[in-house]
Amino acid sequence: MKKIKKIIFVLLYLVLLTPLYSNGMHIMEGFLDPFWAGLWSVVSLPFIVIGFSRIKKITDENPNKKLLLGLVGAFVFILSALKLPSVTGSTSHPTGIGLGAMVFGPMPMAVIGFIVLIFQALLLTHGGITTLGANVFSMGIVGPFIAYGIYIVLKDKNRSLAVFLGAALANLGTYIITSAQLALAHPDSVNGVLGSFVKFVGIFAFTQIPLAIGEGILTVIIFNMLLEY
Amino acid sequence: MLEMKNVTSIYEDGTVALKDISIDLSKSKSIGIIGSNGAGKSTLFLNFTGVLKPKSGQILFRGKPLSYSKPSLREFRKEVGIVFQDPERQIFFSNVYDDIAFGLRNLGVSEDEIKIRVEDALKRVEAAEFSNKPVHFLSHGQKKRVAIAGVISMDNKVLFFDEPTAGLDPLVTKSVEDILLSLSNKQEKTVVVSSHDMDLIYNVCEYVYVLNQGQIIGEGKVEDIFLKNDLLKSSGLNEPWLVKIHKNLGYPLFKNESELYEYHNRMKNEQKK
Amino acid sequence: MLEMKNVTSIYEDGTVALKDISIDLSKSKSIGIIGSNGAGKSTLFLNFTGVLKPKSGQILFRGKPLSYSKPSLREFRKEVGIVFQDPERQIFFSNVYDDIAFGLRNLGVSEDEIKIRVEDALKRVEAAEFSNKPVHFLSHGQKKRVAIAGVISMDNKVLFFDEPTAGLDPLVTKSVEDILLSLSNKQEKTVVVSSHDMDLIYNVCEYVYVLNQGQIIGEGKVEDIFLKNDLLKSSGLNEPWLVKIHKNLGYPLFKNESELYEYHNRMKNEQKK
Amino acid sequence: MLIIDKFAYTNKLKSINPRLKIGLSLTFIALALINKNMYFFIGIICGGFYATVFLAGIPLKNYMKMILIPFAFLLTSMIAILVSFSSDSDVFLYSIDLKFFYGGVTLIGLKNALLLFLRSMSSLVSLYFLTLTTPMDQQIYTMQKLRIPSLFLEIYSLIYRFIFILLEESLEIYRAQELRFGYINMKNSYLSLSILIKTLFVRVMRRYKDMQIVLDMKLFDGEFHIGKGAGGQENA
Repeated sequence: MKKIKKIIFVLLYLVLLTPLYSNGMHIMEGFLDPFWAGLWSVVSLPFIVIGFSRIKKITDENPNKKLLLGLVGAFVFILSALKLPSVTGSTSHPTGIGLGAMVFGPMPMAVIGFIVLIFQALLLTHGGITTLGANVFSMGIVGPFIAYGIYIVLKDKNRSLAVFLGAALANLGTYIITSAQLALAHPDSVNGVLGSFVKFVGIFAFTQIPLAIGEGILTVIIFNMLLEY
Repeated sequence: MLEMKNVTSIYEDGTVALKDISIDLSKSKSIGIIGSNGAGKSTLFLNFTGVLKPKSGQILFRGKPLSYSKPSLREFRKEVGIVFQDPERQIFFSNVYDDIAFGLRNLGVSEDEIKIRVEDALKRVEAAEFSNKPVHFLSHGQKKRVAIAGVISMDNKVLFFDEPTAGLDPLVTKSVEDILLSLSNKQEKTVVVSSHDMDLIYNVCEYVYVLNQGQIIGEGKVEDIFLKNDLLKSSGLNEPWLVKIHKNLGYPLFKNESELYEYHNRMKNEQKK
Repeated sequence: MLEMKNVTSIYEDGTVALKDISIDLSKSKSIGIIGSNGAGKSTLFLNFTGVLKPKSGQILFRGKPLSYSKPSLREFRKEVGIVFQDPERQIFFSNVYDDIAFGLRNLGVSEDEIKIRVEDALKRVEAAEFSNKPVHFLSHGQKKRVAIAGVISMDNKVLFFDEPTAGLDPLVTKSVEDILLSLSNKQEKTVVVSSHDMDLIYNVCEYVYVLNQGQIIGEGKVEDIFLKNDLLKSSGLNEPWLVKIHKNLGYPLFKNESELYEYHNRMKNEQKK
Repeated sequence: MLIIDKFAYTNKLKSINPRLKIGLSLTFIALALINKNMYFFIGIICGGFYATVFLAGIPLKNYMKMILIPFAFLLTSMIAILVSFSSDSDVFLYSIDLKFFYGGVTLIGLKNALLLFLRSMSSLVSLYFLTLTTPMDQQIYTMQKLRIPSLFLEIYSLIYRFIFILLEESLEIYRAQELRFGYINMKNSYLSLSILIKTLFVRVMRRYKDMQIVLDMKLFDGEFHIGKGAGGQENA
């Protein structure tokens, strides 16, 4: 029982670290040309492959874990469909891809993130098939790693702050990576990639910064709630 | 007070969930909605509480069409509450008191007032003795009563109950029946119950609507409705046993079993004489 | 064939869930376990199916104590199946066919054989007409039938049903009743049912155990058990209506309503003569 | 609940060979990616629209609503691509003076934006044809034929199954909260949403525990066998 409680606690933990991304940050179908679509897929591929082999090891040891991965994946998908109350009135997307990284390791969660992003593309039209590689990189890999890293570094100093920063900065990190991906694919006609990057960062800042803060707050509340439980 | 007029409700994909439904909740203080799984009872409740907006037709509240703006829905829901089937999905706190107080706190009611109302609600559902146990230690029946308390603490005028006794044992079922009866008789609430348990409907409700495939195919006093064999058959329902013995054994129709037994004993004594 | 001897089961937190329970499933082909919410029915089933290991006492299968090693449990479960209350927790596939075939495929049965057995199971639960819809489009009653089909396709000797009719409408309840009756009468299975619906227990079971706070406080033929007022009262249960009219109106005790009506008509005709 | 999924199982092209539907859609998405000809884009958009609305019978109103889903992203990005800044107003077709520099639209920017818009719309329309006409079990079956590893497909199928269970649960919890005024202001919205996520999570863990018991009872041998034989796949 103690062990289960520990696992639950650890899982909860990650829900809290779960970055929330805005709906607006999924790069839509057809938005990247073949070169960039391919490049980001190649970049994400090793994470998926390594993650997949970790999952295989986990499920070979205990096949019931397939069930857990299925449940966690569905949970992450549901979080991504929930609307976050936001100051700007826009709705956001808690994509809990970081969830479970502690139980399964961050690598396997890239695979879960990958599957969830496929379902988002197919069932919700958030993102797309050709832009999957780019979206996996920003949301399934960079986001969770930032959240995980910040949390590990800061948790002993101030847990709430660690949770808040982990969630908020993961969100911001994802948004900056996505902006960079967009800028690289669509350089500004006058100022090139850098000019384009500044524009994307600027224009998405309107929704992303309040959302990042909102997500940080939400995550802290849930975190404390789960600690009580 | 609350009325549905020619309401048609359509799912997002175009399937018709409710078709031209008119229901007047002022017909009685205790109204039953019966129908098979998938007949549309839940959708009906969601339309009545303003959660879903009908495709056509109207919900009339105090004679005026319901407005779906946030502030008016908010006022509306101070008068109308709903208890869903699964208590696990409507209890949010591990502490019974906090859970019952949830709605009141959201409305900004003072803690003194909250205390009075929560304790009153606890008493009414007979939950006082387990009110300081953590929720996850409670049995299914106890959780159900907490969920009911959470809604009646709001002191709404109209209360909807979706399958209030599903999964409950006979004793708890009886206590839920008593709560429903006391709400409609003593507290002057309008109680609307949907259930598959025909005995419950018969014991608790005065007026009944029969829903079948999204349409009202019958309505009337509970004693009349359950006498209509064809109606029950076509909607996949059956009779309460008191109706069965009336129909098949020739007893008068009684509203509850003690009346039946009294009658039986009286007749026996008369025969002896 | 399957028997529980002096079983005591204890929760992780130390609470006694079952106390010195002995149940012999060879007493009848259809056995009912009744008791209020929290009486220990689910824990009893989990002990019977080898999911939980009793603290003391034994489960005897074909006269031998159950061994809890993985391979022997596997052999054991080829003979013993269970349908849990919530169908959503026992359906793993979106495709009805794949879900029903799941257990058989785990056993390595050939696809040809699987096809025959799945189609047979579909027919027996009357699910053929919705078997090519994805599970998430099915109603609660339909999902329930898929869950039942998944278990009966395994052709186990002993089948446990935990609250098989909870939340189902009268029509589907009737069809589940028919499935249970045909399993025990025609298929020669031992069917063990736990339920709060006393009418269901009365209609379907021959032999009944009464469970109260983890102990067996009564057992016997269904007609005898339901005549014991004190027993029912102390365990928070009530009588099936056929028993009620026997006790209170002086009718003979009938096993189902059509017998009662026949008797009534016969008596009426005789009086006329 | 998920409208795209619902239409996939009820549309008029449901029983067409999934390999054909998926092959066609993916081909057009690929063609849209490498194409630069405006008329070709317009052709794909019109063709995809016709096939989805008229052949598959997806209601126009629902279809248009779905097309609008990615527009928040599309429009924001279009503005970013369209508008440039420079100290020299000559590079622009049209510009306004922003005191320190000029902001405006260049010919290349305009052309790029227009092409990008058409390309995204073409790909979107093609993707919609796939998702709206091909039920998920057909998609999984096709992936199986393409030799996607079975472990991946097992987890994929389980996630798909559980999405609907959790979706219904979260919706019910949300409604119960909403009816008790859980979302009437920002502060309690955050609290209610946290409670919702917590409740859902706790229930997910309970479900995992319960379902493992069922797996044992069903003699789980370590593999979730998907789409092996008859049933559901006959028309695939």
